[in-house]
Amino acid sequence: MMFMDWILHNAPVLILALPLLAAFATPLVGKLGKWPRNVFVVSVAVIVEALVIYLASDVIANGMHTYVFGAASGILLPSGYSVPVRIIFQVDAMSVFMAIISATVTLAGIVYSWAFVTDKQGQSKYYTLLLMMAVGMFGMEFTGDLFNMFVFLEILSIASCALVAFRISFSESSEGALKYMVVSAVGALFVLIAIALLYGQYNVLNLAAVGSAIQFTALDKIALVLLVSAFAMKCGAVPMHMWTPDAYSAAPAPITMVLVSASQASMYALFRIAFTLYGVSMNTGAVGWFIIILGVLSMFIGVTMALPQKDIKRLMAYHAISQSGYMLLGVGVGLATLGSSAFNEYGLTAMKGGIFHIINHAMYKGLLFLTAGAIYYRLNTRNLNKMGGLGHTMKWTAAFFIIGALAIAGIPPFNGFASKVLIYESVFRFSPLLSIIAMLVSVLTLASFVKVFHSAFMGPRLPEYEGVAKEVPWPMFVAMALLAAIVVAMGLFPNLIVDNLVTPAAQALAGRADYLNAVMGGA
Amino acid sequence: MFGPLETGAGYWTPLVWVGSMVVVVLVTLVIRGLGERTAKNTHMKGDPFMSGNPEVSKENSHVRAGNIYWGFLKAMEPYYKPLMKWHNGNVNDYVLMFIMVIAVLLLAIVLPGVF
Amino acid sequence: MIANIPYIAAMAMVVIGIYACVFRRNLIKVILGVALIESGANMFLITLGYRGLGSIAPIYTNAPATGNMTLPIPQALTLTSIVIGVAVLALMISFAVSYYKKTGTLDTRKGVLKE
Amino acid sequence: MSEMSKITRTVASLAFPFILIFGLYVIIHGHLTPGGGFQGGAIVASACVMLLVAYGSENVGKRLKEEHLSTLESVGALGFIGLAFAGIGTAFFYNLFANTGGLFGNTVEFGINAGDLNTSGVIPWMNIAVGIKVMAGLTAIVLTMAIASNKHFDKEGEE
Repeated sequence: MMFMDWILHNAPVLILALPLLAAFATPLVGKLGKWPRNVFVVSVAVIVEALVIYLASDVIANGMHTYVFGAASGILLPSGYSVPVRIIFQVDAMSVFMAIISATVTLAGIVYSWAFVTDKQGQSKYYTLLLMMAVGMFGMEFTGDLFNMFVFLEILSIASCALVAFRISFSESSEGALKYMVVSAVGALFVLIAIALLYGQYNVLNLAAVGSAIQFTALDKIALVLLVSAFAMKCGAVPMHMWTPDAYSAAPAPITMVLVSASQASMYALFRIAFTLYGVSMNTGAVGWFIIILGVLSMFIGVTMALPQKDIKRLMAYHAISQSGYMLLGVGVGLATLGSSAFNEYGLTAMKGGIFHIINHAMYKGLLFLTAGAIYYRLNTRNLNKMGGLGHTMKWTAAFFIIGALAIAGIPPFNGFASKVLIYESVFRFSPLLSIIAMLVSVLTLASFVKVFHSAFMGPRLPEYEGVAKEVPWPMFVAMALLAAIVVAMGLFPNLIVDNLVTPAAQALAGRADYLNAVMGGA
Repeated sequence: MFGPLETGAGYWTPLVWVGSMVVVVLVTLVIRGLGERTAKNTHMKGDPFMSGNPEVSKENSHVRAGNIYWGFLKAMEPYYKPLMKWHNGNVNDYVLMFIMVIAVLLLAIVLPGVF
Repeated sequence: MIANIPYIAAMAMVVIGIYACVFRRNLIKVILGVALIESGANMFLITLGYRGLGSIAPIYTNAPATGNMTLPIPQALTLTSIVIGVAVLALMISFAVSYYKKTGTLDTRKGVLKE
Repeated sequence: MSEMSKITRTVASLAFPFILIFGLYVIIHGHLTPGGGFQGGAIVASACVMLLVAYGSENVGKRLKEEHLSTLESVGALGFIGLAFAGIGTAFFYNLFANTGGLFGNTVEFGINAGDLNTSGVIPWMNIAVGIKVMAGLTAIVLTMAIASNKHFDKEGEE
């Protein structure tokens, strides 16, 4: 029992430190051979997943965890100085909710990569960078420190850019990675400037300490603008979305799946900044409407750009943009109504819908990208015009694709419908027009996935793929089956997820005072 | 665990939905079973009729992705033309859009406080 | 006023960097623009640490019993951000080298990933 | 990159050990003077880059292998994280060896003093780990880029 307590106490840091340690140990383990390395990496991912679930169960039952680095005496300095200068991790229900997504997606990605990555060179580096991506995501989700958020954001973008360019022998890989890197470096530097603006005024970097001191002066407003735009750019909101299809289509399929989760970590940072750092001290209506407008633009332009695409992964990338719009819309409505009576009437439900959509989207979009990767693995093309008749031989892949496509289009009883119905019905009370646009976007989503399904899986067997289009190897099958099972389970029992994970997360996001008091206490 | 999901305006229970779907499928099967057995074997059922032209081989008759929704895209051309021009794949424009969003938001957030 | 000059210089550097990112068509110049923004941000951070004229560098063994040190935290932050900047720059230049080797051009308008 | 003139090569060989020593000095004295693992590692890496420029990437690439440098880099990173892990009984990154009397374990003297190298607990150890990582990493980066831009390098970019 002592050991379990110790694990629980150190869980926030173990979740980061284990993959970090494993990331640098992977090249050394890789010298033993392919099997030991893959077993090592998969077991680390499984341990991290178990730790995350253990931590989540405790956080949701017993409240927030605060982990102080390098200190024997907690958050106070030995001299009794109470302004939090130490680096802390602050893990609340929203953080663990995001961490569950990241851990699951990383696990599925690593299992899938076992068979998918067959390149002669750089396999060990691939797993190193994949684990570093996990570290970046967990760090952004757990940190209670503004500068650490920037550091983990940069770790995440460096690792993901390097992985986008993993197949460096194709010119489009380096092109997509370069575009992604330039845009995300500029975005991250604006985040740094905004953090410097806040630090210059309040002399602390701790998120809770800045949040409790914030005055919403002119400089704070500039910092808010920089932070909100930079994180909205990193989560791929229209009109700053153009890097998304480039990077997503150039990356190997499992990386694309983790990139979706990475952009959701940026979305978490956006929500954390808006709700916890500024909260009711700012003009929530204006920022809320800004996020809503970004969300609606993302939904509509994303889906209409997806319709004419001919590259299967570019098409799915535009859908990723479109689906992020739902999350921004749901949580944006929550932010716009924050502090008013409307929040309890429908704002919280909208937030629940948006947050529930995050986990749903990570699972079904991950599944869809994996099926696209399975097609690429067998056919060596991403061009939809060259595909056809795969349903005859790749039956399981086709089944998984149907599950993912129905879920993303919001067809009951899959999980996409559960979160979308929460968004539709609560947003309708906020503004009926937005809700109608959201439904229209759902229709167009179904239309474009019908196109993909018809052109890839339906039709006669094509002579050029005779003998090539076989079922995928078992690790890829296991990864897809894992995600498909989660999608179906979450669709059949949505209230299980909503009651136990989503509602605490939404309340943690809206409950700013608890987050601030956990660090500032009586001070 | 199996209770309804409150949506603010109503509720959603997937299990009830699945159950009613099963009932619908059963009813459909029953109605289908009442039909004429010989109907399946009708001559030429399911063969395409190409205005009297000979039928193309199956490999060549697959509708490729580029042709799906051609009419929709043609009708929406005034909408798609500027949109495609905007997605020109130029990294300068990616940064420019980012800066423009920052500028718009600055005007929306900072200006109301100044005046 | 004289104390504000470093802030103005830092922001000027950021603006020049943004200009290079948005209006230069050569990828290497775009990357240099990012490097300029980064230098501006670092300069801004380090300037924040130096408040009040006459404070000394925060080296423990040189610290007098009385008198002001400059804030050490912004220097730690700047150092971290420089280290990150090195990684970002090295990565971007590697991509540019590889892109040039494959396509023979560094023009931002000639990319194949568009629409 | 091909070889440069004999003068350059000779001067580079002569200067190399001194730059190396200076870099190691900066790494070791990271907790006393400005500098530390990253800066010292960068100085050592710059010495290697100087050799690379003087002797050409082909000659240097025969002696310095990228995979060995990667291994060294992993070892440095593992050392850093391992030291952070060592304190996890109290807290992650806890300054474990401070004031214990062992190597780097002396107590810190207050006020203006010459500076005792043997203080600060775990911090110099972490500086050394970071120094190893940075010198291997930066050298590997420049070496790989130099080899990749060779004329003889395969156009396809594989192997």
